[in-house]
Amino acid sequence: NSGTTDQAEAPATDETTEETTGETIKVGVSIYKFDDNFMTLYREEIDSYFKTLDDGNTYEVTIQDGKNDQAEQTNQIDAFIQQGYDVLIINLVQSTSAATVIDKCADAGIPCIFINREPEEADMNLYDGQDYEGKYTYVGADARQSGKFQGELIADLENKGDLNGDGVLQYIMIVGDPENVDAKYRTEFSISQYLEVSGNEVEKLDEQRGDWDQAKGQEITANALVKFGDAIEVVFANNDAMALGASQAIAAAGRTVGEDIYLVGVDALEEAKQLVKDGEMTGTVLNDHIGQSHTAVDAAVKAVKGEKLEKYYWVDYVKVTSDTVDDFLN
Amino acid sequence: MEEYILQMKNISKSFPGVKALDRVNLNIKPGTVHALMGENGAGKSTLMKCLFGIYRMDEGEIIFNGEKVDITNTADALSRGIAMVQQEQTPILDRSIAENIFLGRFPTKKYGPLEVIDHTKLYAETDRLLKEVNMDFDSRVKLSSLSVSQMQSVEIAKAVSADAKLVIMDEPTSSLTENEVEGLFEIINKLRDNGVSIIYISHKMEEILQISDEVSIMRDGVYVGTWPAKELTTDLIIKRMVGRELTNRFPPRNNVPGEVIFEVENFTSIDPKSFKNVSFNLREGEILGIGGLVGAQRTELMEAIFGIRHIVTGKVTYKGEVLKIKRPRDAITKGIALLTEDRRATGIFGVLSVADNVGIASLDNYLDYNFVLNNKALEKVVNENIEKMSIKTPSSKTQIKSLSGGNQQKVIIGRWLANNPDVLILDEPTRGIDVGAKYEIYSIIVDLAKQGKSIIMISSEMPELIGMSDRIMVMCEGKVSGFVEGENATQENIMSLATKFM
Amino acid sequence: MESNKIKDFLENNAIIILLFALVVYVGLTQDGFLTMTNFFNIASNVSPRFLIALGVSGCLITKGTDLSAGRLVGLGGVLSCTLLQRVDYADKFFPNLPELPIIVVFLAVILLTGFFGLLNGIVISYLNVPPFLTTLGMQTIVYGINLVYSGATPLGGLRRDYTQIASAGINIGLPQPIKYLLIIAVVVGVFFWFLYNKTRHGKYMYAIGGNEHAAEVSGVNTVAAKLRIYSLAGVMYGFAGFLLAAKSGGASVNLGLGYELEAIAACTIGGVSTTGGIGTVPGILLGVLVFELLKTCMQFLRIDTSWQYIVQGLVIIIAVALDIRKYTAKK
Amino acid sequence: MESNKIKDFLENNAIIILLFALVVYVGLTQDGFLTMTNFFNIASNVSPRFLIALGVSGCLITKGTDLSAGRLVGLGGVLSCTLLQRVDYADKFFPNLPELPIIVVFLAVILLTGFFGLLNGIVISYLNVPPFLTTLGMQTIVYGINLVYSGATPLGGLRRDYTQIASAGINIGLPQPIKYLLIIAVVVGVFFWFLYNKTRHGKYMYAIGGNEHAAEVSGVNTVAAKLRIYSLAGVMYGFAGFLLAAKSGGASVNLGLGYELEAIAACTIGGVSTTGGIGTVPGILLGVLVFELLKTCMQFLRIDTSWQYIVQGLVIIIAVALDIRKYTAKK
Ligand SMILES: Nc1ncnc2c1ncn2[C@@H]1O[C@H](COP(=O)(O)OP(=O)(O)OP(=O)(O)O)[C@@H](O)[C@H]1O
Ligand SMILES: Nc1ncnc2c1ncn2[C@@H]1O[C@H](COP(=O)(O)OP(=O)(O)OP(=O)(O)O)[C@@H](O)[C@H]1O
Ligand SMILES: [Mg+2]
Ligand SMILES: [Mg+2]
Repeated sequence: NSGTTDQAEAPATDETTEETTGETIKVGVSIYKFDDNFMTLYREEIDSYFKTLDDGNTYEVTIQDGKNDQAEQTNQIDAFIQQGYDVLIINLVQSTSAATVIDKCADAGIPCIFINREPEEADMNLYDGQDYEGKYTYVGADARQSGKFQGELIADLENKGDLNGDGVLQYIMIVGDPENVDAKYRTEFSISQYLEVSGNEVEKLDEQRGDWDQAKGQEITANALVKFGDAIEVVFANNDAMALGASQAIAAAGRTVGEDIYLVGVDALEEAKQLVKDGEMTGTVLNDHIGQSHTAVDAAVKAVKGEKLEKYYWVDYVKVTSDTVDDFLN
Repeated sequence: MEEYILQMKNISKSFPGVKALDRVNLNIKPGTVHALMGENGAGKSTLMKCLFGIYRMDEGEIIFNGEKVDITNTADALSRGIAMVQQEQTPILDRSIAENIFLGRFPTKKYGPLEVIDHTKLYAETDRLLKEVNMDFDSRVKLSSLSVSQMQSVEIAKAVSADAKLVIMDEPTSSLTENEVEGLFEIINKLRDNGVSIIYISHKMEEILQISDEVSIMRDGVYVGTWPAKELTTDLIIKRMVGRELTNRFPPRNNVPGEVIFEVENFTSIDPKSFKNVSFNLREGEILGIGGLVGAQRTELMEAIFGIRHIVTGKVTYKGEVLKIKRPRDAITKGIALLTEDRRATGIFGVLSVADNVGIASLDNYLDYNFVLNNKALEKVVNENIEKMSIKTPSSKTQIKSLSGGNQQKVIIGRWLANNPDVLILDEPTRGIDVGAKYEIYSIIVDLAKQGKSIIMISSEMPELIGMSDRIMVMCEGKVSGFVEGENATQENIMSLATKFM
Repeated sequence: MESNKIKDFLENNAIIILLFALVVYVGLTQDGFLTMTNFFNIASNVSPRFLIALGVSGCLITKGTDLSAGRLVGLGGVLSCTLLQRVDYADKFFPNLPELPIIVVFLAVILLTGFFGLLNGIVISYLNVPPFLTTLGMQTIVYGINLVYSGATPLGGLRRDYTQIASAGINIGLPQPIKYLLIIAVVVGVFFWFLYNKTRHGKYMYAIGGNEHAAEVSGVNTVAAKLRIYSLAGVMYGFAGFLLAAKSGGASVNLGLGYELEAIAACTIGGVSTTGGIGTVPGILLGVLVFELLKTCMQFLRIDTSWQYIVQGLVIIIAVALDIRKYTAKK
Repeated sequence: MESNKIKDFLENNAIIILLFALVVYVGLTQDGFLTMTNFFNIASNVSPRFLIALGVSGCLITKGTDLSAGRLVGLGGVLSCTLLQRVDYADKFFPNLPELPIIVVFLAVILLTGFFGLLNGIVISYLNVPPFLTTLGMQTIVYGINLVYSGATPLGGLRRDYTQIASAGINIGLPQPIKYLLIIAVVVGVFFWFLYNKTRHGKYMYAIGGNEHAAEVSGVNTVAAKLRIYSLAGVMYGFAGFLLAAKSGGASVNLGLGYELEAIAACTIGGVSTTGGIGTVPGILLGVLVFELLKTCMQFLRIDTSWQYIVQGLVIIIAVALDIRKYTAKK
């Protein structure tokens, strides 16, 4: 149903290679935070994709909520290991804690698939040349790419987003949560890419943190629209929830996306796609949870079967514009 | 008409560790004032609380107005026509007098389906009531701006205005001064004339004999008997209460005042309505009584000396040293102690044990290495004082809030005895304490004086002031109106000084 | 004497003066601040928070608290969204749900959150569990229920007639229509003022906060009063959630996170005593205004977000420290 | 009589019994639960939370509260991490920082958080700002400071000798070494027990909670006592942050978020009275255990996460409702 093709080199699960009929495989998943919109789609897809696997094994999937607290998540991982789980899929709360988790898993000999939040490179190389090499991997999308795509969405417009034609893009940025890498990269690369592609100058009118929250997105945008009025040409939001809030504020201020303002987000939430289709949002970037979750699950299965994993599996983001949005709509 | 408005039969009530009431009987005739007497902890308040629906009795039967009743809560009691003035005041400090009095039965007016409080009526009614109890206060004034005794008057006004058939008064006069007591008696007489019955609890013998028609006596949770007041004398009551004779009300005062050791000069409060230019001194081993009417600012003066209140001028000299007292701790470390007037507000630590309540002011004296508490030594002193004060408590670990009012007072006196100060200031020390125990406390005070400790005692009970003091300082409207030597002291000369500037 | 009066005035109105100074400063230095649009904008932000603060104020005045506020706002918002999506919206939560009358949904929402409030009240007054724990437990439970109900999916595609409640208003000839949100805030505020000052319930509430035992022995049914207070609080949270979702055009389980602390803080800034028995509706409004105006002003002044936290914390403490002087009696 | 005694016993130990039943049930039905590894796992989880709860307990016992706890834990953790990264770590926060002695860093951390605690105490006792607001303001300020300081970058690459504090232990001949974290918890617990029961400070603390006016009049320097209490609390938060960062191998500004509510809840479950004056160290431990054991048990029982919230909320309320019966005076 999703219009994307799996561009990742997903490790295909080859059912003929192993005769593991009837085994019960315990899969432990820890998500950094349950009420994150994107990770909700992601984890649901993990769960349902495991159910569709029919390689004779039964997969018992337990998904835990890291509650956005690394200490809590570490406890959960300890408990998983203690309970003898066969493979872990971990969406770290704090990407810098990867080393600790890898050590724990290596000690227990349990394969570990990191998703969504990328560990430091050094940590990914921790077990090079040792037994545990190839038993842990990172499956994810390159957060820089999502930022770059946002920048391109604007730069690719006919007027390059520069509504007043002064050669400078006046914008406001709604940041997710500064501690999150995605937020950081999207904030940074959306602009750097825009500069690069468009050749225009930029002027940041305002940058506020919206904590990924729709209500905050609305309030920040509403305030900014009062203060800067027509000066604002583009609203960059680190995610769609905040962009949706922004779109409320834009509509309420009597502005029209596409005519006197532009608005981009990331995630391609259903409603965001609708808005893109109706022209109320300039574009969004699909964070391909289907591709990513399937890749992660496939990697997990592969690891359980004793196959060696690559260090990274990359899944691409996809730009969604009014031209392409129909491919993505349900 | 029934013979009794109220019959309580075989009432029993236990608390963990105490049997507070053991098959108690009480019969009250309509239109009479019935005094209920007994030592501290005898169970008077508990019995009344069972009647008023604050406690559930374990067994027994209550017949009120000819009908067997089961009173489960105070709303129930009130609706049946029983009102009560509690021993422990329960004011709502941040609300007006009017709201305090009419809480639970506000006058309302209706606008269709809307029922709105009728403020005009509320304030008018309250003003009328206040006049009845001789208080010239605006009914909108917050309770927190009243003194303890004024709050007590409000409580009384509240109970009286409830249109009850039976009004219970649990030590209503313990924080009233003579004038106010007279006012109260007028009210009681009016009520009695209207056929209302009153159960009156007090430790003040004179009052009992003056106001009551019948007297019931309790001892240790057991009902002793009921007698017409006419047939009783103070000595008889005491005998039946305590179980033995008590010949003297005051112990012989054989302390000998020595040199002046403590001097207060020119104390003036920052509050212009409070004390002004007060100077006095105190000798070693002397008991200095302080007399005056309510509002004479005796309490404020003592609290200021103790560092609780602020002054604009004033100097305290103790043993030749000028003291800088910024907070009570400064005074205490110099050997000065103050038993405060308002037990609930500044006395007891409700949830803490009796032992902790006694020990709290003496911790400095029981430190090993200046740091670790010597709990053993502390415990010993605490237990000594619990015994000395004959505090009636299941154990020293019991929370103080579950003790009877008089016993709480004894605990706090015990606290300052344990602290062993050189100058002990007592503000109404025997409030709520029974006659027997009073004598013991007086003996302790005299003993302390004999050991060379100096005592300042504020008291609104004239006989106590006269019976105990070596010297009496009388205050009026914040100023010292004169001193009376102990042997010359009479009610008359104290009164005339107390009203000197009025 | 004169200088004393001025000092008294400053002391008694510290917060108002502070707020006023802030508004004047920002108004003079920043364009667009002293405009009607901004006024309505701020009013719309204040409105739902004012409702929440009013809801929680009853709990605070009776010496309780309500930590479940934020999560109940979230539940209210999510429930509203699931029931008020466009019929043609692709990702509809209940695909076959017909178009429901808004008022029905509104009632359902406030009934549900009111019910949870009632549960709080029951646990507090019948089981004697301290309000802090009761409502903290309820916070967790409500969040769990919301997760189970919504599956944590973000909800959008709201009907226009629903979102209009938050964005539109009544035209009375002014350059701009008066926002419904503002009208709602005023109406609810007046209702609460009336409730707190003119009804028995209000007096009982203050009495319970002042001295629960005294209220009890004066024949006040404290249990019933608390049940009413917590239920009403629940209703207000649902109401606020309903408005907030309309305002931001969607909701997810995260909606309302942390609003309880903000609301309690706003109440306290506005003079609601943490030790019970004290608090007025105008005070609460003032407290909410402090929070919201400060946020807006900082955004206008383009203060770095990280620094905004520091400033906000400092202002809260300083404002209250100045304000509290009028209560701390000089002895 | 006999049945009465049993009832009394059940009433007085409701929480312990509940906890015991839970452990036995999970132990019998789930593999790996009743093992030494799991014991140490749980002990390591409990340890930092116990420190935080002990810290906040003093504030609660004196009728205060401390909402800045969680953020101070975060600040402590972040500061520790910035100062204890591997010298060769590529993404080092202070690229030129030499290898510092751990003890120096530890002291710096607890001094800093202790200082913020002291500030809380000063504002509360000198400026008379209610503890709730003071510490809420401080929460925001500390978070802002942490954001400014760390630039919100997640910190990793910790030195092994630092992380070992959380993972290693002392070998005393048992199949597994006794974790340092466990030892720390025991030592700190004993220290607090001593402080609360055997020192003047402890008695003063209870007295202030019981009746602050009376305490002052009885010669307690309430200001000094509160300063000590809030400073010590700050120290404990820093300590816990230091350990937590070591335990999770890194930290970010989010560390400790919401820990204050959990700690306060744990204290209250363990019998610390929200109205002051009551609370014991064993009780606090019990309260923390309830929280942590419950979480672990639910994970072992594979309860769906959304439902875990519901169960946790219910258990808190029920446990306290049962437990509170021993305190509520029978009429
Ligand atoms: N709530 C309670 N919990 C436990 N024990 C109580 C409680 N209330 C009263 N008691 C005990 O019951 C006994 C009777 O107390 P009560 O207050 O009735 O005495 P009283 O006669 O009113 O004394 P006083 O003259 O001092 O007021 C005392 O031993 C007291 O300790
Ligand atoms: N002239 C007055 N009229 C009415 N009330 C007054 C007046 N002066 C003082 N008061 C109030 O009466 C209170 C009682 O004063 P204060 O406590 O000093 O009297 P006191 O002589 O110590 O009485 P007690 O012996 O009962 O303690 C004061 O706190 C004040 O609020
Ligand atoms: Mg009594
Ligand atoms: Mg007085």
